[in-house]
Amino acid sequence: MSVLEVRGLGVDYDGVRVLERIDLSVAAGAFCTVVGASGCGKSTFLRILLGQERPTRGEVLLDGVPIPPEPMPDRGVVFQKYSVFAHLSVRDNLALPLEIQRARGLGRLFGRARRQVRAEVADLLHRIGLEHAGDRYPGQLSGGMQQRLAIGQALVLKPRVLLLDEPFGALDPGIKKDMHALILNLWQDTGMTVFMVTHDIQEAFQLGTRLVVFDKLRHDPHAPRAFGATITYDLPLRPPQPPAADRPAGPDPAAAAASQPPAPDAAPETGETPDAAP
Amino acid sequence: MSVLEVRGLGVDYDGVRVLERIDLSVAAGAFCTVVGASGCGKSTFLRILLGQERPTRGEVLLDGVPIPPEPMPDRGVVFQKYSVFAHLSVRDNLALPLEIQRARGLGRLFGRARRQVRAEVADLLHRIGLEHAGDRYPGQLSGGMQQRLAIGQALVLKPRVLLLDEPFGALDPGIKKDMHALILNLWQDTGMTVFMVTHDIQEAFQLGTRLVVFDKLRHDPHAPRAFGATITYDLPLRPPQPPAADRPAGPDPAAAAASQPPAPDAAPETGETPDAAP
Amino acid sequence: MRLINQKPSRIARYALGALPFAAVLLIYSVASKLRHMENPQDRLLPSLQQMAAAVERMAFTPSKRTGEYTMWLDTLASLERIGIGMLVSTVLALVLGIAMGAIPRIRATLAPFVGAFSLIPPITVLPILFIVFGLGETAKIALIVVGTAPVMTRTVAQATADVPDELLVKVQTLGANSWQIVTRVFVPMVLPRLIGAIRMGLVPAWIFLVSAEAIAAEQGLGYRIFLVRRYLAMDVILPYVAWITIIAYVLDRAFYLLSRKGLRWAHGEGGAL
Amino acid sequence: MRLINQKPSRIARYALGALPFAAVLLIYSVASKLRHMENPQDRLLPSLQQMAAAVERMAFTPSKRTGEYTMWLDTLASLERIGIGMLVSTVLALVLGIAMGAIPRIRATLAPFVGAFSLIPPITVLPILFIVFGLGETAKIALIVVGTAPVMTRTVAQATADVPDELLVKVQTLGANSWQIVTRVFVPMVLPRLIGAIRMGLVPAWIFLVSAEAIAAEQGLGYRIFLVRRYLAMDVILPYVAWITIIAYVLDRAFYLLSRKGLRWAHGEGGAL
Amino acid sequence: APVQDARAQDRESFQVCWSIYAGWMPWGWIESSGLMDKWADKYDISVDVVQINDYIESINQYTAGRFDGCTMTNMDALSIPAGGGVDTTALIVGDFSNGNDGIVLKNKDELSAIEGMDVHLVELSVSHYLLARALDQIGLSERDVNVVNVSDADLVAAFDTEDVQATVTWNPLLSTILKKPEANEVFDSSQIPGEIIDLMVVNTETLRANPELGKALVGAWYEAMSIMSSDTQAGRDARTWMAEAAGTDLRGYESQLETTQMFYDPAEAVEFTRDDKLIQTMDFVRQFLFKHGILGQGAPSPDYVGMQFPGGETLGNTNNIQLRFDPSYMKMAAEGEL
Ligand SMILES: Nc1ncnc2c1ncn2[C@@H]1O[C@H](COP(=O)(O)OP(=O)(O)OP(=O)(O)O)[C@@H](O)[C@H]1O
Ligand SMILES: Nc1ncnc2c1ncn2[C@@H]1O[C@H](COP(=O)(O)OP(=O)(O)OP(=O)(O)O)[C@@H](O)[C@H]1O
Ligand SMILES: [Mg+2]
Ligand SMILES: [Mg+2]
Repeated sequence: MSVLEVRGLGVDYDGVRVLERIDLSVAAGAFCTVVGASGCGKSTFLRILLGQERPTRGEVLLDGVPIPPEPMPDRGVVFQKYSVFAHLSVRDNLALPLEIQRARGLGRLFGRARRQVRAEVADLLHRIGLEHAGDRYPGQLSGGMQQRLAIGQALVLKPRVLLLDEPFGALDPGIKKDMHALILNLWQDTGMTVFMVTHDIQEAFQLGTRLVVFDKLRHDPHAPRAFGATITYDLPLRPPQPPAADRPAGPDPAAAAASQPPAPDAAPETGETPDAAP
Repeated sequence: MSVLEVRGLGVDYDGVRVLERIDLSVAAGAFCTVVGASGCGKSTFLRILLGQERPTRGEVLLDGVPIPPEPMPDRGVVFQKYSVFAHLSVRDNLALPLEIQRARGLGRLFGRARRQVRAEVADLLHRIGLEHAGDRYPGQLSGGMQQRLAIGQALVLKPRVLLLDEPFGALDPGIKKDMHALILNLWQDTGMTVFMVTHDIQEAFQLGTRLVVFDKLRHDPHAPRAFGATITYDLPLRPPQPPAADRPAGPDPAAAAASQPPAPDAAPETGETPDAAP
Repeated sequence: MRLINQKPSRIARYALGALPFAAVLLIYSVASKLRHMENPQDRLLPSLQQMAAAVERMAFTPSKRTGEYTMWLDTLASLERIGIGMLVSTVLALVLGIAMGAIPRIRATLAPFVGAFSLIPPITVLPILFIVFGLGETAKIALIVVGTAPVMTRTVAQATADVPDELLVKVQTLGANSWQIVTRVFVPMVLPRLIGAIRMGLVPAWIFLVSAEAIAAEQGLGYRIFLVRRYLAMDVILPYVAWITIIAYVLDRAFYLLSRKGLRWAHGEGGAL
Repeated sequence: MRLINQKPSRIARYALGALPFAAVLLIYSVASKLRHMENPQDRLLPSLQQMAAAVERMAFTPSKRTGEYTMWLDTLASLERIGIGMLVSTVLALVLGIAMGAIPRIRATLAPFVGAFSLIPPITVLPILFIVFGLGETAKIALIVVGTAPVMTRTVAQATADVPDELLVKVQTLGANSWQIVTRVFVPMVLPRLIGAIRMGLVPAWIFLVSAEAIAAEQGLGYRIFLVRRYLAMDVILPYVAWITIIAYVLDRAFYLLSRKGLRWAHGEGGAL
Repeated sequence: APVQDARAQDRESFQVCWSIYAGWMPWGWIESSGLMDKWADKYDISVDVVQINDYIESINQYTAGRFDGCTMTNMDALSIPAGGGVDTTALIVGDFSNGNDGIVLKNKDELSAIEGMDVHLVELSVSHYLLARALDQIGLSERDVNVVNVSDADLVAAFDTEDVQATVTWNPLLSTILKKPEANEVFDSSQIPGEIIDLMVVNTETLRANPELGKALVGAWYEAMSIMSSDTQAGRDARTWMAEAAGTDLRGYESQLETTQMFYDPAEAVEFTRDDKLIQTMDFVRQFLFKHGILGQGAPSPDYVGMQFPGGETLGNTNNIQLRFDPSYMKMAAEGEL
């Protein structure tokens, strides 16, 4: 029933315990927000879910299967910084995932195939409100527009799970609000499972269907780094998947596969294009 | 009566009008918050108040005298980034202004004079909540601690006016709150005039005694850059100088000089040390 | 106003920039005149007229021996060598540098060796270079390559390693294999630094070109300089040196503009709109 | 797993790093053996034993003529030259670079000239260096300086210009005059890049040292290499080249560590706590 | 290594190299005028004549096996290829220096004034040898002066500095230096005639296996000699070509030739080679080289490297003959048999 399952996870860095005894099971279509003190290991936890790093102990299962030890297209990601490719225009950033899938050699399409891909991403470009900026480079976009693009790019391949590490931490409050609307819309339309680390408690409560708090349970004042953080609170906020219709009924992989969300370009337009450049 | 007076200010960049017809008169001890769309010229305005740039038209008076065309110690500043010196420890960052004042040659004191300066900044170090981090380099501080240091450093020489350009824009909401408390305390204790640009409307209302909004009054859809921004709203929020006692009664320079705020080290401790490192 | 805030106007900037050149010319003229008063046949500091005459002879009068224009032949020969040499260095730097920067195994294997190799002054191993590459064009080009490629490779490797981890994770979540990561992320992201490395590399490249041509060549700017040095023909040497400097300057500018025009994304102009 | 994700273990890293060195040694040994089978007196690729014997002779046997240890004398002489040369270059780079980076008028005056000057291959203008500096140690050091200082100056000037405007405004609001801005902001902030420039500059410095010692010398590593080249004594040349490489490597590491230890703030370790 | 293997075999194409020096300029002309091809065709081989600017590098390359032949002096032939175990035959004795090398003092006109001075020269070159011989003749030794190495490329410019008061060098550097008013030539190679000999040497094994190479080189050389020595337009053209290739003009080149005793006539060269004086010269040379430790690797005595002269006479170790003076090809030219 759960897309993501974490069992007895622990992480040490050079003998320092960062995370310990983390157990978590996330239902398909959940929007999990994660909060915790700075440096407590939230990003580390996300890196492990990505497969970028391996846990010292425990394991992570995706759809019941241990995740491979490297990032794969079933788990998309958006970081606070460096989430889009500075050398590609907005349009090319969105086309990149498809080009990678279809041109396994060079990773680059030409001629008709290239035009085809660009046509396929046109709708997504519109949905993230960047159609007027398709030919700009990321360096010419505001922070909010960049994060919008990063999210769009992460969604092109329709990942099972979307991981977000403080994606809006550097944005102005007004722009942040627009981004919240955008991410909620996309989440509802695609039905994917979202895992979002944030420092903004308000944001965490507002967006999540479930709030996870990381903290150290035990402190040794003489050896402050002897114990790692774990999950200290795990609050359900609202039912996981808003379009509840296609939620899988049981731990049936086939059913889980069927719950694959609809393509973004098949989804209705959000109709809003916030944060147009001044 | 007003510390700062701006008359008919206009700024063009390469023929593009950025600011136009700005008139403003700021009373001593005011806390002016400035908001406006991104790119409308708020930072430009601040650069002119600093003396870093010269206006194309109009003039700026400080205590009735045109400001010199370069930054001077009567106007302190805190930017969002690069506001402290990465090669100096926290303590040395605070000592720097005094060393510059006292060692006009090398800008560096030695031996007793150096220890004396360090003793003088000890109290300020405490007030900005960094006494436990005095020997760290800025690169080893969190963003909040860095901005705390930047404010402290700007206050060492007790400037008439403190200019802040989105000083807390990159901070987490929790830390931001602590910073608000800090800046308000320091403002009340020193009685200086504050000019703060922010993107956070809530912050602007909460802190300011007066809110200034920059916007374009006129738009030409065919030449969007033909007209510059000006002050579109100017709302008084609360009386300027809270410790109203020592406000000058008239445009008397001597009285204005007497209003020089008390030294930070003479002020009472705030008693709070937020954002200690984890 | 503080010195650091005093900005000269555009015209003043040009005038100031011309000053040191004018000063050098003046000092030279005076020194040359003085030496000629002492010894009318002095060759060390020829007068400007003498140099002009030499240029006329070398560049605009066909050689008696071959009927060709010596200076242009020399220029073409040298440009060809430096062009091929830098091309080889660039390809090596790109291939090895990206391999080293991207693939941990290759980095572990090559980084210490390339590091050590880049510290060998190539002119000390000239005999070996000439034995391995013969004395033809290959050896001259090889000297340029040996002198420039290791440092350029290190620059590219560093640039590759500097690509933020986040981007590598991101492209992997988009399903890229290692080769695709190379073609779609590393190569394009490293290009601006590669052009920078080429510009930096052109300085030693000229030095090695001149050294190589001094040893075995029958044409080339460096060859001519060394040939006429036996007679202390500074009237030829100085214009040749000036010419080399001009060519080097033009090449440097050309690469700079290439980077600005071709890789607009890397030159953050316009900023956030 | 993708190649870029496959990280060799620490031991594997050392083993891989040693590989190319071992390969070069092996190839050399085989080539040398082959040549010696052909001609037992071959000098081009001496065997390792022959080189060891040469080192024994040069470094550990007092010279018949002077009773001194040739290789150490050579090393000392060269180190002194390169030391003084780099010291002069460093001071020049710091003074000129900061002046150029900080003061717009000086930048306008010197930037074009230094830019053009850095492109002149110094060996082509040796005769002029001779009249200015004579033929003694000064000329050799001058060649090193002329070869390294312009590029180092440009690096420092760039580093100075890269100091964020915000910091300059800030320090002015703290009342600093231009000179104080230089001593308290520019100099310390530029130091890490200066050390980087020194490390980059050491590579050409060795090349110019070797060239300089060909001019007129009685001692020095480059002198010895050029001298024994006259009879193709590769058994001396190769160990000398290896020795130069080792010294260059040690110097490079030393400056790196100096920067890490002395300028901890610039090496962002620890990160935000 | 493959180059060496190829040496002894029957081959069709060969490479020889030369460097710029008055007595060797004909090689450049031989190549460019087509004389070389003409003579090579005659013997059904091909010969490439390659110019190398750096004299020492040309010898090194020959020694390393890159070239089948090379121009060099008798002294360098003994110290570098022969001392390095490359059996070498002096195929053509082109000329000897008859004033082409000289000792120059500033503002002094007595050789004896050199005592105690810094003498700037290319160490271990024929200049060094000339100095040793000159000092010998006035009862001094090398210990009485201080030798400072200067690269030949820098020598002329170096002479302009105060530091240089004494120098030893060769043409064209010598004549350039002598144009300075303060320069006095106090000794030159005409005072040790026939001791500094300019040769075209070839690898002995290659020559043995391919006598056509020797014939083609010698044939081309002496045809060039007869043209260049003639007072015809063709001769002047040839000399002009050589002058320009040497970086000077006809007058400058002819003045260099004046101090070069060219053997335009092969018979003279044969006679010179057969003279016992050559053996005495080579004995001087090997003693000089031995004293400076450059006669072969760890040579225990001057006898270490053997030399062979016409008529079967030898110097040094007969089991290690590495340098041979063989006039037989020049003799063929003299007798019109090529
Ligand atoms: N590669 C590493 N090697 C050693 N220690 C590391 C490494 N990466 C992270 N750490 C340490 O692990 C701890 C957790 O770091 P992490 O970045 O996961 O925290 P975080 O919760 O994301 O903090 P923040 O809210 O500031 O982003 C920190 O103490 C950090 O110093
Ligand atoms: N040096 C300059 N030369 C030319 N144009 C400039 C320069 N500095 C700023 N501008 C332009 O002036 C306008 C105002 O810029 P400014 O930085 O003052 O805006 P801002 O209100 O501070 O924006 P933000 O909220 O994004 O900080 C912008 O359109 C900008 O592109
Ligand atoms: Mg984190
Ligand atoms: Mg701004």
